[in-house]
Amino acid sequence: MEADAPVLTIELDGWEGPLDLLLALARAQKVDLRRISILALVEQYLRWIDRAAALRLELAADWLVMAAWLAYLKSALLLPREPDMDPDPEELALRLQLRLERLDAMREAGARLLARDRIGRDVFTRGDPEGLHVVRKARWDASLYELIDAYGRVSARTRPVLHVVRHRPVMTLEVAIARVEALLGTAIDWTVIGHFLPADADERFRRSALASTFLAALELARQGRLAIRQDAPFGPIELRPVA
Amino acid sequence: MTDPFVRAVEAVLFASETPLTATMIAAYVGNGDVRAALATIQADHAGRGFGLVRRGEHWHFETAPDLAHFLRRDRDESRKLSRAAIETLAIIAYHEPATRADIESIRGVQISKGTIDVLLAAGWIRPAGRREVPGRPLTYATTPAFLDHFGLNSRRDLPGIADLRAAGLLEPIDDAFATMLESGDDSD
Amino acid sequence: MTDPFVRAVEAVLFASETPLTATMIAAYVGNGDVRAALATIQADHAGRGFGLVRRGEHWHFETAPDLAHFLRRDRDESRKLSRAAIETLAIIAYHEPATRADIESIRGVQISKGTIDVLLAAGWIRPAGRREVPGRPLTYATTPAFLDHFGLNSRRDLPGIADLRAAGLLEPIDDAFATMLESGDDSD
Repeated sequence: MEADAPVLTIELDGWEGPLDLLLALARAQKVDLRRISILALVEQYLRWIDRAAALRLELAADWLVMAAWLAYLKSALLLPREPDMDPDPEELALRLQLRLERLDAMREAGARLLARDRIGRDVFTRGDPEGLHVVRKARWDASLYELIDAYGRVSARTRPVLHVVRHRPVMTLEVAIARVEALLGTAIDWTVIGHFLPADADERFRRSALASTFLAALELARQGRLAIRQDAPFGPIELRPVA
Repeated sequence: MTDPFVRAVEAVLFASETPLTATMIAAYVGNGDVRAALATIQADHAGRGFGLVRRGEHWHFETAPDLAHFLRRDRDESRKLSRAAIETLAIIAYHEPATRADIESIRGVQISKGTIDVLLAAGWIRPAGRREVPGRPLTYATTPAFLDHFGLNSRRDLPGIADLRAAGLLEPIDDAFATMLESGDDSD
Repeated sequence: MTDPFVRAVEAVLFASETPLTATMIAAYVGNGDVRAALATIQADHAGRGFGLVRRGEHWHFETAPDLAHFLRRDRDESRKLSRAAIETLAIIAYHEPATRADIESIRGVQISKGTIDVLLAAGWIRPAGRREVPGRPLTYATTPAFLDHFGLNSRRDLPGIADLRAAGLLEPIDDAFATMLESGDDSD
């Protein structure tokens, strides 16, 4: 086997990886891939790697990994077989052989595929076809809803905007002055401002009345007709007529 | 099986990207009576879907002229109208006849020529004469195809402003928002 | 005079720049038995310089293969495929759908991005969805243009595919191995 092993030139570019080289070596055995000698194959591969090393060729890692794996496989195949050896070396050898068969099958298939009558090489389509033409006709689509919705949108966008201020219950300053003047007549001593507000009015009206009444008190104080006091910040505001 | 020489001439003519003269064909197929082959091919294809045609000294295959209408087909493509187009259409429908200036003043933005063109092409609007004001602007109105498409008997079937308001279609976003706020604020 | 419908089908196929399916032809020629017309045209052109061929679902006219020597143009030979590309194409065609890992495990080397690209650009392969395994790798399959180019009626016509399948050479090694173990230890 060794004697008629072909002389393979050491040429890294020539092989697409270790499996490619292994397949070339296997085919060189000139037997059916299913009957190749895995041991002979391993020997050849390792010898090839040795020669590459001797020539100080840089070998990519995958070549060395394959070499290490094949060296292991070789020793496992040669050693007396232990029944519980895992993984089984025979199985590993068979797997390698299956891989080679598959690569070989696809290489063969690729070659046969390319050998077929191919368009542009062996058979030709019409050189100058008139061509078929598709005339695109736009069919516009819109629903009635979209139409009236659009009109609503446009109208809403451009309609003059009218602001309406809603009626709110308020007490005017004039009314407040009149009330405070009238009520001052009945009060003798300091009286909390809240007493001058209309009873049982709704909350918003009371707040308006409070503001107006306070302003009325300030106005009447300015006229010298009443006095205002507040003992502490945020304390009750009290009014008293000036005699 | 056709004569081998005739077959070769036929194949060369079929595969050629340009019309060929008898001399050019001979350069491909070698010795033989090219003219006789051309005559045979022409006769064989008479009345078929394509045939051999002579133009001056050049020969080529072409599809039969009377079948030209089969070589094209129309394809309907359903397309959505743009927002500008549907708004423009709506304005014309509600205000017809409307000029471009009318549409722009109602929409509040300029409209492109393309928008009107799309509606004209769709067959939904038509030019409806000129308005007798300075510049005599063209007016547009809707067409029967418009009524058809939208399932309307007449323009009077379009919902009026009051209907639109009732349907909530007249509320700009901030008005609707304000309504929501008020109703949440004081429910008196 | 040939039947008008047959003529129309013939003209459409003859004028088309790409292969057509029966459905595509019907879109041009309207109602009629397109398949029957195709069969008629195919029969009429048998033994001529060019004829109608079916590739997958697509039909087109092409020159007879035995006339290649009259027509072969050397410039087309310049676009040679790399060995990696040829093997990758074969692996995808015979195993489809196939992932990059499938290709790499058969070839024993990593596949460069450019190899897949060349095949995609030629229109011979297409992405064919992801495989539902960890990493969800993309798979590739061949296209109608692949069948066209290599003159295949279907993937069943791939050279030797039946033998390869029968020999178990198209199943992954693990599966093949499991089958072998089951069938007994008759490793000769």
